[in-house]
Amino acid sequence: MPASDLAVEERPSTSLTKPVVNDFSIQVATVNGSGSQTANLVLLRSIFQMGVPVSGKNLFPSNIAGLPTWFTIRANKDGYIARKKEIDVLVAMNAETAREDVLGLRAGAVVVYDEPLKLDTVRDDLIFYPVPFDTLVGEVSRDVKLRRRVRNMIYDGVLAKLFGVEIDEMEKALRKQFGTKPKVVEINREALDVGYAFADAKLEKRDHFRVEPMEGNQGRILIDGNAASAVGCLMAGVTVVAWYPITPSSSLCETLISYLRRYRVDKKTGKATFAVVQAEDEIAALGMAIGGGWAGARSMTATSGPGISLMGEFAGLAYYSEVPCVVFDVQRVGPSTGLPTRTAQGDVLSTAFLSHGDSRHPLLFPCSPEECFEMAISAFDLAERFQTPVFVLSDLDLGMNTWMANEFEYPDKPMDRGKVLDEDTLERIGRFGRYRDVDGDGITYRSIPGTSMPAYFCRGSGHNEWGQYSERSDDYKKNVDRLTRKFETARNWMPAPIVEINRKARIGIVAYGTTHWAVVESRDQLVAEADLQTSYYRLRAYPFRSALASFIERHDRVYVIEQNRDAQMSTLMRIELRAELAGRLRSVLHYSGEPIDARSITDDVLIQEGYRVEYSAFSGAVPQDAGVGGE
Amino acid sequence: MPASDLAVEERPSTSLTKPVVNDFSIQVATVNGSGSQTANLVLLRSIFQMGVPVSGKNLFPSNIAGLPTWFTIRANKDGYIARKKEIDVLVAMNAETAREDVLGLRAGAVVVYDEPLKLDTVRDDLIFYPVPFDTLVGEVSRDVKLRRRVRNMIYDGVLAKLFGVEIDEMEKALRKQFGTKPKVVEINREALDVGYAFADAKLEKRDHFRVEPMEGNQGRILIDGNAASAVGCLMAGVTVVAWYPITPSSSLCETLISYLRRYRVDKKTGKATFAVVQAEDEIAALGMAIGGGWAGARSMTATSGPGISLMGEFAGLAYYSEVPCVVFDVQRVGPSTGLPTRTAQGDVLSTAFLSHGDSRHPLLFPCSPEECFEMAISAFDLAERFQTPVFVLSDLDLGMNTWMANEFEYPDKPMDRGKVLDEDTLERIGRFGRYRDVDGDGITYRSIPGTSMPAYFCRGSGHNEWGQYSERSDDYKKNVDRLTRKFETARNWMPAPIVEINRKARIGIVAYGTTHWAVVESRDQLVAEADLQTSYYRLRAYPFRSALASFIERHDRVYVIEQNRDAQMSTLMRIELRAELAGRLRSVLHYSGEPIDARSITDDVLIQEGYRVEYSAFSGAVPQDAGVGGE
Amino acid sequence: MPTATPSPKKKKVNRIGLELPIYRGSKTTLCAGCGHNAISERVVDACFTMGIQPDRVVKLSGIGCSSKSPAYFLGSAHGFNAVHGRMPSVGTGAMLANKDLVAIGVSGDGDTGAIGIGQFVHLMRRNLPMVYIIEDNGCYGLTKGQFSPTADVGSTLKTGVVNDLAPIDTCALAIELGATFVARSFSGDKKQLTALLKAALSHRGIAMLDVLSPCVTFNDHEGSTKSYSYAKSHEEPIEEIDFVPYFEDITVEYEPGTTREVTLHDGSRLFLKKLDEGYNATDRAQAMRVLRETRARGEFATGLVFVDPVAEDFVTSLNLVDEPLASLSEGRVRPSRSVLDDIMGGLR
Amino acid sequence: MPTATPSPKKKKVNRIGLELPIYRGSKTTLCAGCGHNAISERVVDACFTMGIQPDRVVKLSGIGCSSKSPAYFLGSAHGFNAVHGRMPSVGTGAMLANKDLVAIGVSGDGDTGAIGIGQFVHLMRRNLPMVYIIEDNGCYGLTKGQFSPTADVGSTLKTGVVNDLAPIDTCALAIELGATFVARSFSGDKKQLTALLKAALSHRGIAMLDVLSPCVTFNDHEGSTKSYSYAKSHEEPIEEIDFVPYFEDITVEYEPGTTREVTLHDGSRLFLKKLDEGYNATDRAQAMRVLRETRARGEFATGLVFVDPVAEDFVTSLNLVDEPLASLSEGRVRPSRSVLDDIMGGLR
Ligand SMILES: Cc1ncc(C[n+]2csc(CCOP(=O)(O)OP(=O)(O)O)c2C)c(N)n1
Ligand SMILES: Cc1ncc(C[n+]2csc(CCOP(=O)(O)OP(=O)(O)O)c2C)c(N)n1
Ligand code: SF4
Ligand code: SF4
Ligand SMILES: [Mg+2]
Ligand SMILES: [Mg+2]
Repeated sequence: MPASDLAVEERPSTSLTKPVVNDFSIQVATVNGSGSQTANLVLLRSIFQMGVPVSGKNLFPSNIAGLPTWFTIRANKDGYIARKKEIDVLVAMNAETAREDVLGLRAGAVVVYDEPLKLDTVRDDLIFYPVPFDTLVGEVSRDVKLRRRVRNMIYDGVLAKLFGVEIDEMEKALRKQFGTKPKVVEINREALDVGYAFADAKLEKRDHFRVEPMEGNQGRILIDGNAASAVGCLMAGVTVVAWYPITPSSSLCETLISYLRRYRVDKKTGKATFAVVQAEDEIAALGMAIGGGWAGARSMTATSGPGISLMGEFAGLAYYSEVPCVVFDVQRVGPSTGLPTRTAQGDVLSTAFLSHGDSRHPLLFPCSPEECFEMAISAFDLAERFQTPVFVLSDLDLGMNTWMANEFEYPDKPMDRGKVLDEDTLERIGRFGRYRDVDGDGITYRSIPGTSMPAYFCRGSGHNEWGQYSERSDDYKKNVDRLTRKFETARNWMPAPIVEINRKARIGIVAYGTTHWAVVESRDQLVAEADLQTSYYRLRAYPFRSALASFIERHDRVYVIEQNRDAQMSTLMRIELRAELAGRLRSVLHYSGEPIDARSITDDVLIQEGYRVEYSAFSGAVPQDAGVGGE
Repeated sequence: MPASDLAVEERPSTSLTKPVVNDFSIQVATVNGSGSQTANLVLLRSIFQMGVPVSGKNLFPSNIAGLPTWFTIRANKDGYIARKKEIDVLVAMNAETAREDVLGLRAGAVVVYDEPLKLDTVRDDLIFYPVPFDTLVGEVSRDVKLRRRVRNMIYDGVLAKLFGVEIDEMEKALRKQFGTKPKVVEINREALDVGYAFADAKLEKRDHFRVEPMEGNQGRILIDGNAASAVGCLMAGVTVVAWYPITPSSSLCETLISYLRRYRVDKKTGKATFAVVQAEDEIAALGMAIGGGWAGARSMTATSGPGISLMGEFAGLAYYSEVPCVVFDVQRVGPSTGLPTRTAQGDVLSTAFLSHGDSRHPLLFPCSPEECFEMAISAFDLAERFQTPVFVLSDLDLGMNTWMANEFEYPDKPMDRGKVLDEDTLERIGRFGRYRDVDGDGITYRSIPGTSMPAYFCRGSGHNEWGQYSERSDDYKKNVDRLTRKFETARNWMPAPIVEINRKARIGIVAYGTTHWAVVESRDQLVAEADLQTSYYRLRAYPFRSALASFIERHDRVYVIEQNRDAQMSTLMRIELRAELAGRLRSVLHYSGEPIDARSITDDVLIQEGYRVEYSAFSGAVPQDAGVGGE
Repeated sequence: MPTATPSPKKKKVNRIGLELPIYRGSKTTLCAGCGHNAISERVVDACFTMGIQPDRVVKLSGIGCSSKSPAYFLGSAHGFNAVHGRMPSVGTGAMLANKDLVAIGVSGDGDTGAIGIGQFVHLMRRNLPMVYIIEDNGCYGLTKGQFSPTADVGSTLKTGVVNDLAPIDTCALAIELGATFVARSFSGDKKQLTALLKAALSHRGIAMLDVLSPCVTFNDHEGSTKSYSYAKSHEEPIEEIDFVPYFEDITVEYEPGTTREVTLHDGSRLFLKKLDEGYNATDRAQAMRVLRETRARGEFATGLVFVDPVAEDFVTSLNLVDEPLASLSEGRVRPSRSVLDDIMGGLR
Repeated sequence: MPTATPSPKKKKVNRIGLELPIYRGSKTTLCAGCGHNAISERVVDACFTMGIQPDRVVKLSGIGCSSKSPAYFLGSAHGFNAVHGRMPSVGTGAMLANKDLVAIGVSGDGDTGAIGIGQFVHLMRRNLPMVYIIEDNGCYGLTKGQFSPTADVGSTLKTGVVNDLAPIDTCALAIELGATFVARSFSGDKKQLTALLKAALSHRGIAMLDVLSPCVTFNDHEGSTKSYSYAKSHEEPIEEIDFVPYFEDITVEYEPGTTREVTLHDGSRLFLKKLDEGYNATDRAQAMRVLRETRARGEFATGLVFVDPVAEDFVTSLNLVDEPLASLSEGRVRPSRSVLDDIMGGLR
């Protein structure tokens, strides 16, 4: 362990002398239901269109209208798109939080604000740009209703002028949003222009942030993870979808429904190649997916934590009676209802062991829209190959925020429907035994109702290899041992980890899902700030591959970085690893509900590595009460 | 690790030369619904009354009538009451299984059988006693209906004569059973006499098993674990019971109801100091227990695996909103419906982490009726002290089988109602904050509805220490960190382990619940057969005490012995232990659905310790098909 | 299975050329005399007579003695013995996967009325094409006799607990929720039950049959409205733990429009009132009224209580392609490369 | 809270000497114009007027916009915002623990009709003493507008999905299940709703109120039976992601026996038919008939639809001691040493 101490300083993302190009974050503080989402997405998209890597994260309350909401855009030429704690530019539209928002900024930050809020009296170490929104909106429209709706577009105009976002890109982005509604585009464009003109005339540029066109985003799209999963399901050929609304998973199914209605209805007959049911609850949703899977459909459901908790009994049934189905869990902050509009990776452990008795489930961990897409497809293949429920653990940050992604690649492999009994197989294996391990891999053949193959009785109670009811010890043991064997077989079929070995590194990092993006940035910080080299193992599935142990073997200490309180993935790892390797594991845990950021990881790792760090590891982007420290 | 190999031989429990006194097992093979339960309990009880340590285990099918059932009585002067694999005496009453039952016996065993079954033709290395039950029952009664019902009592008479069980003890046992029904006692006594007379006249004693009176059972009772838990709940002052029937937990609530109706109804007014509801399902049952706990009652529910799986969402609510309640989980074999009438310890892991998000629950593990009683009382105290659901994990073997136990001791401590807000406390702490940690132990004060203390809003969503709704990161983190602290505090309040340190031992054994009894016997076998000294740590609760680590530290290897496939307790231990200690853990797993036996443990430990053992580790008491080996 | 060596005289076959034994299941493990067994036999009869293709049938159930029944009929059909009270959702999924299947669901009054009432409500409301049989004994047989939500007011358990709650009338509930075929019968009424099952199998939509089916072992309705305690003293000496007596099946036959009293094994009585031949089953309001009135008299109206032969069923309303979704080839369910391009285009 | 420095002119107090503000809750976070807010105000009025002791009240709810309401009334009462659809069981446990509590449950049509229908059925059947309000907007407000089981046939979502399923009539269902107080009202009908709430608070047993409560943000019933699409083209230019307009509360007043058409914020119409003054609410059959008939006309009957003032409630039927179970002292709930001896004696 390095003996030297190190005072880490945040690289200033702004300097007062030279321009900071394509490297800053803008936070828009508004009230939900006020229609700012359009303005924010247009801003995000226009920067994206200029070729600058961006991400957009929405911090919204669990209600429909009237409460504070923060939308943060990070533009970063180096492609760092994780959340960043520091806000460089604040657009303060919400009177209720404005003071606190401003107090939370670092010195030198920029504040664009609604003039009557008089925020310039709060601090004198910031750069203030007051904008008289109410006056300006009068120039756009006389109609009171309309005014309220385009008011937000004005700040886009202001920002365009201030930071050099091309106004035509903004109009293009507007068109993308409101393609079919020219009148809407028109009035919004007017608002943009009004803002732009105002800034041009009245605001003197005093900050150094600039957006400049670059070549960053060829072949890239902007999409949220839920939509990406939806495209994956569409392409996976899902046929039965049963769901129950719950934030943050609802948009997965809703987007999927839109795609299915568009692309999976026979043009000629108007008939659908899919069935979607909004079930009465999550228990029924999984029950329907199981019924569908048993009867041969590619079936799925999507939910979030509370739904997963309700699915326990049915998950055990599917595991033990070996019925394929896919369950998306777009994780949010628990326990219980918790913070339904905040992100977490908190369902890893309870989902891996979901259901009583010796139950165990494969989990997939997408980190990006591309992986949401690909893993959705893999999930169906794996579910049918292993005849078991497969859980895809996304999270709110991935599912509901807007991400850059490479365009998805059309699947190059045909669907894997697994070991479905047909006449040839029946001839080869002789007598059909639903739970008979003919191939020695723990996976048995299944017949599908309604095809004329031999039937069997599917049940959650004890059964022998012929599928008959049995309470015999030997039948029971043989069967559950085979299930263990099947799970072992699954290991090497799961998406492989992405491993980056750094020969100079004594330290390894393990992460999964959305934590990845902060890790990428943090690893660079560790090198830049403390010359700390790291290797990286990005887990993509459970059960783990044996490569995990080899990776840990190569390193003295391995940091498992995750977004939950209880070190859940690390726990799963400890269970499997040889003790000697388990002993090398350290944890970096982030569970504030906001997406993890690089700074938090870097500081935490450095402290654990024995460096002295000036920063406190935890401080959310949402400004914190003064008196309310951590523990 | 010892280098020497060792051929282990089962100590023959019978020899052909000298009598075997008070050390054998009798298995009665019948059909369920045929009324043999009475005869079996009378037999068990009369041996018990003679002062000989006994246990009675019923292996019954998951249906109501007409399927094979085996009842096994083990009498053992040394007090070993775990299941024993070898059967010394078979009473073969079931034509359907008789052949297989006989084939499964070791040479030299005794078979009492229904003459027409002609079992003496099956093997010639056994001692056969044919009994013409149908003829004999004619001597008892002419009434066809009655005949069918007392037929089984005849074998009790036969056994009484053959093995020296005192017939008057049998009558006493009969009276215990049918106290209020003299006619029933009378006709059963007649049947006993007929059997006895027959054996006296027609059977020549050719075996060496004998029951002799001893002084073993002073101050002892016979009881099943569910009844013991029920007595505990009664004494714990439970006031709200909500339940949904499920084997093997139903009898816990049903016995409790009987006790409550008898002892908790005001003699004068006829009014009850308890409320019991048969809920519509387990979700509602836990919901009611939570509502009751929140409103200040001592509330509970009891269920088994499938019920636990359904309770996931509510368990998380109770954890996070901090509502006390007690949940009994009488475990059966899973996953899913599994083998509902077989025993297991398979819900440890899923219950510890029950619910999504970072949820974690205290678990208690009774091993005996005494502990069912005591832990029921502790569970209510702990639930109210820690304001959290407490799970008592019993199992079918403990809950539904008949055990000897020391008479229960009247609770010497008053009830612990935990930190309930009253006027004095309010004055002391100043402003009431439902989730404010005034004492630094993570446990906060709660006010009870309907008392005139300040109210709060109980919720599963985010809240600050004042109990107000909050989505703030800092509030969230502070709160869940306090929950961790509370869980830490709970460690030292949990029932302490029972530890037996053997200074000569290099090897430790960890077990919990009913596994204990086989461990006791196995440790003696290990010494007797291989001179292998062991220390023993009997876990009684989760979270673990720090003593667990110290125990492991003292030993080179520690065997964790449990009745599930996935080494669930060992998993919980690995998560907490330093890697170096985790590395010393080994597992002995038994998951056949039958209670674990000493032989299986001894053999498994010896093999892992490098001895050569002639026995296969797995072979159930239920005879196994020839061609169907385990793995 | 048809024997390999054909027997000399021709066996009786149905319209699709199958013999009766094909429609049987494995040997029952329920108690002798249990009404559930009689119902299984009627399902066998009805399917045989209707010439139902066994390999198109899926048998579904929850958990309970009743829910074991599917193992005892149509042995060559696929079956799914799911979890307690949640079979409707499994059946829904299966029918979506393959709309050509014939779904026969068997549930108990506990499985349906207690833990399963939520899924029952939504199954009725959705009008899923499925025959849904409640084998209704007013108790939880498999867990040894506790009250179910169809237990009579005043029934008493061995613990002394008395049921104070009025029974749920699953027929009235189903009609209120929009079910399109609602019938009630008695397990021992061969003729009526077979006829109703045949009608149910012909109905496209949910066909709900509440079949009173005595539990000979536990449903001892002392003090209940539909029974009287009979010769209890006679029974005393034979009381014994764990003894399940052997009973003969009860069978009844009676004419439309008449009322018939059935004495159950424990001596309790059931009053069945068979609906008139002239009864118009398509009038929802009248159906509700008849149910209410007979119930008030302590009787059970039997027969086809309500039917709506024209309402669209759930699966049809989804306008699915003709081929079952489950067997659509990859080409039909995985959109082409151009579709993905199209989607990507919108996101660039 | 009463101010520390008493104001000069005497404040209006109710019969237990409390002022109105005591009955208020915290500031609402629901949308402006949401019917749920109006209902909270009526609860405040009713409790104030009735002189309900706030510290005897427990407010219970599930999850949804509606289920947030309890935070917005009776701030000094205990509240429990439980899990989605399962509040009835929590309320049941609470009432068992302390039968002196006054339980006010608030649920939504999704919370009650979908995930919670099972607990709803059993709550009604048990006749638990509790005021149970469904804030019924025909959609899932909090999760952004999906259909609930009370959505109208023909309603259309933005995804294009059309609701084909007939709505569940929670009033008819409750009556069928034996509920003893069943009413329907409209959030904007101050007078009727307050009166019904007061009656509900006086009822011992389950008092179920289905209160139509427009969701101004999502329940846009284009094409539904109870609405007509109005001036949709006017609206086009203002359509925008994430914009929730601000609306005024709708209030209506109309006379018993009359029908009133209410135009909702989206232009859809609701037809309310207030029950006659002469209407006899104690006749279950008539209540069901009236519900069915008005429904067939596309109207909602409002008022007290059914009441059974004498039926025993669940808690009473348990014959509990007078003092709440929750506050019984150790001496009353832990039996004496001799009881344990007695039990042990039977097991020796
Ligand atoms: C989740 C769950 N809870 C409880 C049980 C236990 N259980 C099995 S069958 C049954 C009741 C069956 O009653 P019913 O449906 O009426 O069927 P019957 O046996 O009377 O035919 C219960 C409670 C279970 N299997 N699963
Ligand atoms: C188990 C579970 N599933 C889903 C959700 C998500 N959810 C929250 S509120 C709601 C529906 C609310 O609808 P309703 O009860 O009608 O209330 P409204 O918002 O319309 O007033 C849903 C599905 C949840 N919180 N918990
Ligand atoms: S217990 Fe009752 S329901 Fe179950 S099989 Fe026996 S008679 Fe039938
Ligand atoms: S979304 Fe609808 S139900 Fe929810 S608060 Fe707004 S108006 Fe009310
Ligand atoms: Mg039943
Ligand atoms: Mg609603």
